[in-house]
Amino acid sequence: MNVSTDHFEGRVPVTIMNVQGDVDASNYQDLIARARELYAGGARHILIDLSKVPYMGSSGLVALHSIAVLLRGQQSPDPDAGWQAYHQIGRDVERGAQHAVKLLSPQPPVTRVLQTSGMDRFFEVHADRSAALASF
Amino acid sequence: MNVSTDHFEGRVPVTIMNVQGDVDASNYQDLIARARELYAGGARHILIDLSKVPYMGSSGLVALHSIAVLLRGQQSPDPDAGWQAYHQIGRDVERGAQHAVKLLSPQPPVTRVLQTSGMDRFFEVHADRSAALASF
Amino acid sequence: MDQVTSAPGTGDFAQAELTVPADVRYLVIIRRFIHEAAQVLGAATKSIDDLVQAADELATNAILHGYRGQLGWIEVAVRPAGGDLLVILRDQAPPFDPRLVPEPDLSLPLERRPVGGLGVYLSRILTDEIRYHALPAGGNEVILVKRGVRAAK
Amino acid sequence: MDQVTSAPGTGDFAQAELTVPADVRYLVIIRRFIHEAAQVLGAATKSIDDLVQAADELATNAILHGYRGQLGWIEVAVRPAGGDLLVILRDQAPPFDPRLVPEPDLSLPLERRPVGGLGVYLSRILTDEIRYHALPAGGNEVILVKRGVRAAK
Ligand SMILES: Nc1ncnc2c1ncn2[C@@H]1O[C@H](COP(=O)(O)OP(=O)(O)O)[C@@H](O)[C@H]1O
Ligand SMILES: Nc1ncnc2c1ncn2[C@@H]1O[C@H](COP(=O)(O)OP(=O)(O)O)[C@@H](O)[C@H]1O
Repeated sequence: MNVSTDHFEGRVPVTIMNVQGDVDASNYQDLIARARELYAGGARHILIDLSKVPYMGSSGLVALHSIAVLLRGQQSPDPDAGWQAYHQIGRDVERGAQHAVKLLSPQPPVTRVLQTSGMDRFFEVHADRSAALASF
Repeated sequence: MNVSTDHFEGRVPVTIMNVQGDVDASNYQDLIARARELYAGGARHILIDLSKVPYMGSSGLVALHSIAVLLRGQQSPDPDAGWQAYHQIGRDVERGAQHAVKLLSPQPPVTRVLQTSGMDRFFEVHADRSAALASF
Repeated sequence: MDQVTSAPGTGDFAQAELTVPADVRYLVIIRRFIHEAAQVLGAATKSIDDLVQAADELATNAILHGYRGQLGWIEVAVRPAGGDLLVILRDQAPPFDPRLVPEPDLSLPLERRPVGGLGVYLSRILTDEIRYHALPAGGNEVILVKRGVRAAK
Repeated sequence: MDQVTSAPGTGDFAQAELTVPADVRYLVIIRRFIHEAAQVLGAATKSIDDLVQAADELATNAILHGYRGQLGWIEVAVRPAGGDLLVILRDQAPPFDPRLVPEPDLSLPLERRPVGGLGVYLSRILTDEIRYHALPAGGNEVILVKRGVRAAK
């Protein structure tokens, strides 16, 4: 998995994380670590481009959730506790979508795991990059 | 492996075979069969686009060679004898490049097997589609 | 008796088998293997994706919760059974039956449901059946079943 | 004694193993497996491509010239050995030592060279060493060696 970033100046500044490759238990913590760096650098709105992610395991869902928690300014989850982090997901999903972290263009298997897990109620999912950026 | 075809009317009509996927012992005969159909339909100049072929085994080289033999109007190799066909390759390579079948944009591992086998002396290899088409 | 023994002795010439170290870096190999083997066996794309995800979740659990950093192996087999497709996962970690992980009680409002992981839940949703055997010599065998996914051959 | 025995008994916890039916449709699985396993072991892309091609050529030969349509298995293992990477291929087809296939005599003009196949030739060019053992119980073991291909770990 590789992550590159872009920045977009709209109504608010948006950081785009372009993720490439499978997200699984071997690398989901790298994704969280990358977002933590961006948050430390001032990022407060993140669009995660999933168009080049063929596979996302439940560990990837943990990562997405952790990033949203981070951006809410809460204690960023300890990477070693990352695996426990999604025990919080159920409660968060129930609170409804947050708007600091949004997702762009997931491939069909990733859409399926987002839906099956209910994470599509916690993240806005966009199909169009410009529309996604304008929505922040 | 999938093959789609395009036609291009230049100085002479050129048929483009867009090959997608690995070419190996499980499917090289399908590639020959496709070219035989095209030849039966009148194709006399073929550009094989290899830009979407991540892997080509020596059976793929057999297929490329058989297609060139076919286009020379010689007895098209029996698909079941395909495996024996490249016992003729050494002699053909020595005669130098033929110009009825050309190759477009092989990826690095395919370039390597073309070079290692000497097949790059039997086929013109082009990096640019327009230039390749204009060369017929 | 649906316990599956190692392929090269059984005379079952349609089964493909993989053995990798119990290390999360090898999960990608497990996924690619199941994907390609299921494709050879004529399964449809969506069914393949589901089996790959279910197996990835349970193999991840075996590595992280089962072996917990101990050295060990994960074995994976893909085998056809009529129109069905089976993915068999074996490990030598302490016995753990994923069928005993409680189902989330969907009748409760979300905030009152017991909080649990997603891995086992996803693997159930994405397959038609999960079979489990504690292996006589120690370790676990989980069989993921997806029905009617193969084109008639 | 460099004959390699089956991984899950040996205590060699860095080796990955694959067993597939002796059918050309499974060659793609062999290639993907070697590719991913070599990547996990830190090999460079070009070396991985070479090992994948060499192994594909010899596995193809085992299926087409060795088993000749008989049912059977191909076993593949990828293992590190210091900075080197080994790919081990095993089959139960009649004994065949690829090292005995004559080298093309490059001093002869092309038209006077004995006409031979490309598979064994490519597998030699693309590896640093090919080892061979007739297995005691029947069948063949070929070990493809690529040297100095792994980043120090
Ligand atoms: N192979 C296993 N060995 C031991 N315990 C396991 C195993 N698989 C799952 N578990 C236990 O079941 C729980 C639920 O698993 P799962 O649904 O995958 O969620 P998670 O792994 O996120 O906790 C785990 O937290 C763990 O306690
Ligand atoms: N595993 C094998 N079993 C029996 N014969 C083999 C095997 N591998 C190769 N051969 C023989 O060696 C010859 C050379 O093999 P190769 O270089 O791969 O070329 P090709 O397969 O195109 O003939 C083959 O034609 C075949 O006669």
